[in-house]
Amino acid sequence: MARVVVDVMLKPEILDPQGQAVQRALPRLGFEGIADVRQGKRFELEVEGPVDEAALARIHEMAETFLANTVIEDFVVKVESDPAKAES
Amino acid sequence: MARVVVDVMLKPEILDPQGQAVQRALPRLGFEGIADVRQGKRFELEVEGPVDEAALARIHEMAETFLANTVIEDFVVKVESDPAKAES
Amino acid sequence: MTLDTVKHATETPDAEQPWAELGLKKDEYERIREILDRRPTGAELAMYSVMWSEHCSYKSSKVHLKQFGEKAPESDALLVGIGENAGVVDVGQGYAVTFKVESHNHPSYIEPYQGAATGVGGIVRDILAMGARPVAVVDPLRFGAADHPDTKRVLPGVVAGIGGYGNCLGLPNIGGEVVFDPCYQGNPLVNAGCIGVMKHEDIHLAKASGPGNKVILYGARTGGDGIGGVSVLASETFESTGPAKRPAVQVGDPFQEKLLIECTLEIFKENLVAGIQDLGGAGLSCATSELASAGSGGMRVELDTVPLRDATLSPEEILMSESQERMCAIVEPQHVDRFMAICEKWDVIATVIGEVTEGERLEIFWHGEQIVDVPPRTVAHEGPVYHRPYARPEWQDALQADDAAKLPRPKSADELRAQVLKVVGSPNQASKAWITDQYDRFVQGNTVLAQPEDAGMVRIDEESNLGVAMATDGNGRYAKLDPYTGAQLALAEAYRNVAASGARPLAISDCLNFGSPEDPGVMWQFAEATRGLADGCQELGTPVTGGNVSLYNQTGETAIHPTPVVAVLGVIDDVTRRTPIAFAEAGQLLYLLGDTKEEFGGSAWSDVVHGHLGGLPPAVDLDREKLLAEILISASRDGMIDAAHDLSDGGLVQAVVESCLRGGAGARLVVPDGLSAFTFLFSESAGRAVVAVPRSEELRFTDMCGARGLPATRIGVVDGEEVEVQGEFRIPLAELRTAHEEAIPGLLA
Amino acid sequence: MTARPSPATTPDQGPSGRGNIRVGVVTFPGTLDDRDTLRAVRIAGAEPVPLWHRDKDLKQVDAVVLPGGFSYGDYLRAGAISRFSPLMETVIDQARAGMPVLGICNGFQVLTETHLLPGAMLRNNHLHFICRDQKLRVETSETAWTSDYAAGQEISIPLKNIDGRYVADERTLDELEAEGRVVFRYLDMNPNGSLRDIAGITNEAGNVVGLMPHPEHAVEPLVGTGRTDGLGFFTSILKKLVNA
Ligand SMILES: Nc1ncnc2c1ncn2[C@@H]1O[C@H](COP(=O)(O)OP(=O)(O)O)[C@@H](O)[C@H]1O
Ligand SMILES: [Mg+2]
Repeated sequence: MARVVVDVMLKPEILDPQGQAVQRALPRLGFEGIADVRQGKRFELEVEGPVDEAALARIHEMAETFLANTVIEDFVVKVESDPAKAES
Repeated sequence: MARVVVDVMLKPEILDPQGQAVQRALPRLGFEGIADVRQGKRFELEVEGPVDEAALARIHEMAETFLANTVIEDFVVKVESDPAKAES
Repeated sequence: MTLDTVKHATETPDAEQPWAELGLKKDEYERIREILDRRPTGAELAMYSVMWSEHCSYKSSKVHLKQFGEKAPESDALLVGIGENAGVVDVGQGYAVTFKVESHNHPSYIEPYQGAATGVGGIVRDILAMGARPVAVVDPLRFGAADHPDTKRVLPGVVAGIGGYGNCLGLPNIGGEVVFDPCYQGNPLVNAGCIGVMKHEDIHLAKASGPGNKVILYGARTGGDGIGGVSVLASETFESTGPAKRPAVQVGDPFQEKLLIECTLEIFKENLVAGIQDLGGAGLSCATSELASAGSGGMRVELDTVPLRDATLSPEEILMSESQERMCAIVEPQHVDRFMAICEKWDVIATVIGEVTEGERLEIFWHGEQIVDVPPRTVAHEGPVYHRPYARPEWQDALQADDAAKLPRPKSADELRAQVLKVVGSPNQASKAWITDQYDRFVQGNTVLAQPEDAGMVRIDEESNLGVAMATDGNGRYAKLDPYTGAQLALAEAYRNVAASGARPLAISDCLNFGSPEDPGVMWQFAEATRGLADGCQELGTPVTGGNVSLYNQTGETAIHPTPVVAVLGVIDDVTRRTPIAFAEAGQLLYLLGDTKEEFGGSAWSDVVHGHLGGLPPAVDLDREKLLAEILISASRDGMIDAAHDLSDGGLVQAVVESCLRGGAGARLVVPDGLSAFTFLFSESAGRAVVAVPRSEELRFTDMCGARGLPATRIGVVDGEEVEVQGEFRIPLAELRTAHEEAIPGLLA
Repeated sequence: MTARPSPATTPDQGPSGRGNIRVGVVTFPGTLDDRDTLRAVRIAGAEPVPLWHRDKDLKQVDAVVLPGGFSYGDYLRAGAISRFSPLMETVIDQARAGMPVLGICNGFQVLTETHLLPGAMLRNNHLHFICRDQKLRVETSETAWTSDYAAGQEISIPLKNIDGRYVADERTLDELEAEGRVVFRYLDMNPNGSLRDIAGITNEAGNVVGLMPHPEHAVEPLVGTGRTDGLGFFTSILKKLVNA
């Protein structure tokens, strides 16, 4: 089964109170040098069948109409090449 | 400024009602063929200065102690090669 | 693009300006040129256009709203009347209460969660700006048909937004309404109200006086939120702009607002502000011009000192931005340091952005260059006034002639029983617990009554047990049949609800939700409703302390039902005397207070059973409402009743079922002489309540009613585990509970 | 139904040697129930002491309550940011040294984030905020905050949260059960999907207790749900400290 990831982030002009709260906390925790933090959502979809053009088009539509609220959010659809974790 | 992304997902054994709610809604919206959905968080950090080993180590520590609660969550730290959106 | 300074505007008198795109009419633009004796700069044009929008200037409604002042009843309680952020009433023991209801209808349709959330945020800041600690919120809501797919999008989002914001602020939600009707399909109504408490000496007003005093902007940074939102969202139907041009919606940060509340209250406590205003619609344009206009008139602002979230914003955009969670204070120079220290304590960003000046001009500068030079009164208080034509719609007669009395009534006891179950389980009459359980009603530890009681009630003094109560009501179906009477019925119902809880009604706020004022029929509805409300308030002795008008609630040519929502505030000297709705004690006697007539126009029964809307709404008798209220309040104070529930939509049977389910006890009812069982159960005659009287108090209670001339009919007794109408039917409580409580989750969960 | 004994009268000498028993209540930015908790402490007969998150000093209190609310807006994770406040450093040290600490709702979330209590709190399984009168069983009276209840006693107190689903791995759960550290369990219905119906737990020493429902909202018959089942938390600590 293939994994497709949809990343949903608030549009840059939209206030992100969560990201702000995280950023403001960092110096107190001793982490300097982070100029900005934005917090969004990550959806991992396990897709049955081949992840071809048609499937991606459907997922794109799903993201647009359902996973993201395009009034305030942008999204990106990515096919995860290697579902194994990159780090950690 | 370089962007580092931290993806935080619930550990596989932890129930993810948000992902489940999404998955259950999909067929009703006419989207078939998605076997599983997990919903997590994505943090985009704008890092001042070079993103070298040392910076990544610090961000890793930040993720481990703060951005993720490792009792319930796993995380992955990635340097975003091209901050331009891949699609959408 | 070069900066459009005042100098530049003077030198280029003929430059084209987008006044039409900003929603101004030709004559309005001409008037601005006249006032300034030159063309406005871009920044000035932005300010005038947004402040002269329907939403901010009340240009269509003003001539009618005037009556609230002109017909205002004598009231010792009124401390601050219409015109401030919210009205203030005296509730005794040195306490003052401020309250107001506002709409956030259009934003909530586009983005239900954020639209509703920021609606709560806005009204809370209004209350805070008066000097009060916010102590409770209410949320009168209206949605399209309960089974319409879009309602599944809008309602859960709105409810989550109201809860998400209000819960995070720590404000108990103590009341509101949820009404479904297809007329609200493309135009849900999201009204939000807030109550605040302070001591008399803490009342603050929105005015800037004292040259040399500093103008401090504090709270969130300014971003690109909702730029033009006020004029576009609230003044025009969004069809006309189309989804592509939807302006950015505002996103709320309740955490920031909570800090703003605590920080502001601490600032008040140390007496550090000379004037204060919240930032809501029209952002800085509104706050600076209103503060200056209400004060001595002069103010100078350095706009480039405003802390920004988005460095690319133009000065016009900064003036228009509706970024949430911001306040503007006028502070004497010697208090500035202390003011800043308190903001720092609460992690709130505060910046001196200007000062009060000698003159009578509002002057705004951008990097040293002047971009605004206006008389603030012309922006804030002397906007256009329209005398819009209005006319009774042609269809009104036919609608009123279509009498609900002609509808077929149940022919058997079985049919009557089935209709009772159908009505109490219909979306409008069903339990709203699925919704209200998403709101915190316990926080602050002072909630005496909350949903599903007749009125919400909070204690405001722990020693003396002084409390206040609030109920909000509005029945668009009644108002559609007759807007004058409909508005009075909304008032009467909220008034009755407050009295039923044991509190004495003091004053009201309102939120007037109507279609397009450019439609003479809608304008007639508006004129009739305001006239009805003003007359009603005069008779009941409850002044209008403030409110809000929301127009253009329509989809294409079709307007919503005229929907005046009325919030009545009451006071109770000792909250231990409050009257709940629950029938709990077997053996207590049930009395019906008031007269029951053949009144089914606009009723729940006509809607649920026949899908019918026609005829006349129930008649209003405000003297009777007053008498009923006096009896309910005396009975509560003197311990003569253990429960009371007002009768409104759904009639007696609805009230009895709710009281039985609340208390977990059944009732045995006897149809009084002269009434059919059907009329007894479903009539919606106004001026009525049902009460539970302990046997030991019966004589005292009926004597009191008799002496004061209020009809009181013994209709049964609290008993058993079913609702029985003798000679007609019985329905077990469990069956009623299922019908009543599972309807909404079944539709929405 | 109420806790067995009635509220204790104010003792004249507390262990701090300063007269009254002093119970501190912490305010973080976004804390909501601090004033209610101070009131509950007072009604129980102890001296309520407000504590501020930026201070390191506990003002010689004998016990600390971390009250409910949305500290830091519940951003990131409920309790995640508050945990790093200066005051919490002192609270963590003192808790390890045996000082009684009670975390209510958001306070419980802070306690799990600090790892003073095991497990974590997640979004309710139905994804909604829920506010209701919740029935609980007090599983043990062997903690600093439940000694005034009988083991097995059923109480009803308000519950109100959106991130109230308690989770921990199986081993931890088994351990909690085996050591009698599940202090409260939901009865009648599990309002949020908490594993094993757990509503509250304690640490090994029994001095640190966390729970999701709100005892401080159930201390007066007049307001809230009209019950006083929550008063026992505050009388428990008072007696424990008086007898200490
Ligand atoms: N329907 C109404 N009834 C009474 N007063 C109203 C009504 N609509 C608006 N007002 C009053 O007009 C003034 C301006 O209203 P509004 O613009 O909503 O205030 P704000 O600027 O605080 O949002 C307020 O004092 C408000 O109470
Ligand atoms: Mg205002």
